[in-house]
Amino acid sequence: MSTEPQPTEAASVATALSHGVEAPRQTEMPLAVVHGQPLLQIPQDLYIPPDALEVILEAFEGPLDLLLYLIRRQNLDILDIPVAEITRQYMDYIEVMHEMRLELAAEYLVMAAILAEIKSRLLLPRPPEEEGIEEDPRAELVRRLQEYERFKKAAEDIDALPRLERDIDVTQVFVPDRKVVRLPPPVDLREMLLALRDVLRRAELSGHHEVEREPLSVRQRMGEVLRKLGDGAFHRFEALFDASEGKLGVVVTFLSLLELAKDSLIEIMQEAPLAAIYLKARAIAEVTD
Amino acid sequence: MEQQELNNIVEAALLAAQQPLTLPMLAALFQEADEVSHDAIARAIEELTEACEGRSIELVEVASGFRYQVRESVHPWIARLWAERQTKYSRALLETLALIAYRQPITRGEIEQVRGVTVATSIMHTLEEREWIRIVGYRDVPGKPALFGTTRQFLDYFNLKSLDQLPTLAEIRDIADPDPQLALAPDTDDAPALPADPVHHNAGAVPDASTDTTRTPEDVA
Amino acid sequence: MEQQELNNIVEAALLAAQQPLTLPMLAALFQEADEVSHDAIARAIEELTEACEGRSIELVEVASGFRYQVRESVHPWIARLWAERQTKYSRALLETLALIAYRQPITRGEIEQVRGVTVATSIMHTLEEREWIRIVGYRDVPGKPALFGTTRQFLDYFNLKSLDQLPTLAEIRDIADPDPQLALAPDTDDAPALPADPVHHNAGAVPDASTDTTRTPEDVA
Repeated sequence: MSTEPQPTEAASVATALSHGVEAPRQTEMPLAVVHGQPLLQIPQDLYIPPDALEVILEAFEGPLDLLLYLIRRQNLDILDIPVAEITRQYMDYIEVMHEMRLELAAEYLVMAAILAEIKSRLLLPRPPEEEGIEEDPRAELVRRLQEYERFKKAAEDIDALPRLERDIDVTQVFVPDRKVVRLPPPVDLREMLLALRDVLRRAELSGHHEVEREPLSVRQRMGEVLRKLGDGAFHRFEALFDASEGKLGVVVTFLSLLELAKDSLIEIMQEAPLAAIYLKARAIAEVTD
Repeated sequence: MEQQELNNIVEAALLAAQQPLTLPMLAALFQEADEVSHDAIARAIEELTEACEGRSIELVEVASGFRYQVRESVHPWIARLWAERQTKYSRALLETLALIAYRQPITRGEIEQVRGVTVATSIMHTLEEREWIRIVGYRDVPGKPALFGTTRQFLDYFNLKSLDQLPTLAEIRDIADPDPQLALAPDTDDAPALPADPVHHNAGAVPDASTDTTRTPEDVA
Repeated sequence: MEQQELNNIVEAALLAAQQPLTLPMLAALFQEADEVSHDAIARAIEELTEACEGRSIELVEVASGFRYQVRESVHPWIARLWAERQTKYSRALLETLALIAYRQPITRGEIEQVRGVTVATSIMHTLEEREWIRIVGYRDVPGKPALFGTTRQFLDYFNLKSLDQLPTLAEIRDIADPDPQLALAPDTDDAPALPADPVHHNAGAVPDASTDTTRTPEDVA
């Protein structure tokens, strides 16, 4: 890109400059503005030692940056740039860069052309009726300069932020024996249902075992009752009901008892009519482990 | 330099260093103007070690110097930082789970009868380990086979208040395939927003956080 | 779990993790049996933050979560742990980064337009390698140029929680124009300069943003 220096060459040229050795005239430069002026003079308002020039030029991030530098250095108002003067200074720099054979990015020459055009437009007399209507020829350039300047500033602001490595260090304590925990996979309920659907289809195909619809809360309650009876002892019928569940809960429990009895999972006993009813699981774990 | 300030800097250095630091290495952090003696650094180490009492990190000396490390006792939690998600469950497991949910209390033999194939012991183990199923009783037939039912954890995981909230079998038969060719597509993304967790198979607990904005605690549930 | 024990584990986790941790990530370290609420974790963060007072480390929140870090004030000492570190970036790189940060999503061509010079490919490479920027979409114009945005790592690196925390962008003043009707830029920015500057000045050159195939703002946040 633009101002990448070729160190040795540039340095030697810079030295040559500082020794006042005359450099060859530039004739291929197509910009008349500069032609006709003694070329080798380092611009008079460059208050920089010649050997530092190379460094300075290298430091410009492009033509906008260079222009901004020229404007800011002289405390000029960016909204009211003396175009002729700035153009002259800009061209001086371009000349020097050329002299030093710094690889000159095309953007610098484009900007030179833009400046020249603005200058000529400002010099041309405008027809009176257009006065005040035509846009200031500098407007577009000013807009670009301002736009560039705000991001140049933003870059400086970002650079000033405290940042890792330069200003901040993160902590990292040692973890001995870092073994990997394996977590169980997530399950999507829908996947489970689809799996069930497929089983049901297969079951229907093979004919036996019809799975019919029933309230699942009864199925759930069946398990709960069985667990209560898991000690193998007799439990009073009433003790299996929880009044706080309301009528529906009582019905669910009752249905589950009937289901369990039908399924031969529990025994229901009553010694005599109207005596207490007792229930007991028909089977319990053989050995407690 | 005050001992307290010195302690602070030594603590920060040990926490920031990626490796153990020796006393000379710690001493090298300071300049003459800091007026820090080797004794003062040794004392800092001592005081910082004490300050770890009752905390989950400790300051220990190993062969190459001093380092902070996480105490063994909290490893179970810390290790989850590097947890790995297992791959998905098999279809056999899901079928088994579904049958237990819908037909509980049910024996393994009965599950096999419906599925038409044996149920691997490992499947029952996995489901029990995850605490989604449990033995609720035994059937009074030869061998006294265990009866399985689902648990509260099962309901919680799928965000159900009770089993009644599961679709009926009739409704299940009507579940449309996303693609009839792939009855159980690996990812049924267009599923209705069912409770299950949105996400990341195979993901570590703390994978590339930059691209992952959806991580929720449920992921690891 | 007691708040103190929870604080200890959270502290250890934050110190051990290689990256910032979010509240959900911290919550994922615990199991149901631990009985740890999100509030309790938030409180742990609060208490641990306070516990850093007067120490050389601090607990801060950045874009991708909470992390312990060494305070800027003691960095001079800590920095001696690392003999050499590349911490300087060229102006060209910083300007490019600034344009992407404030103007995202933005194409390389648009960056060049503002800067007035070409952007070296190496700069884009460096920014991408550091994971400070990434392609967030493509502009629907010939050539389909990539649109760049910043990442969470960018915010983390610069100690920021969100783009809002970037320094305010300077305002643009209007050139004095004899005819206010034809003011220089109709879209001049007298709005408060927000970080993600929504106004495109060279509207002619920048195609309608609505045609962008960009990601959602959360992605960029």
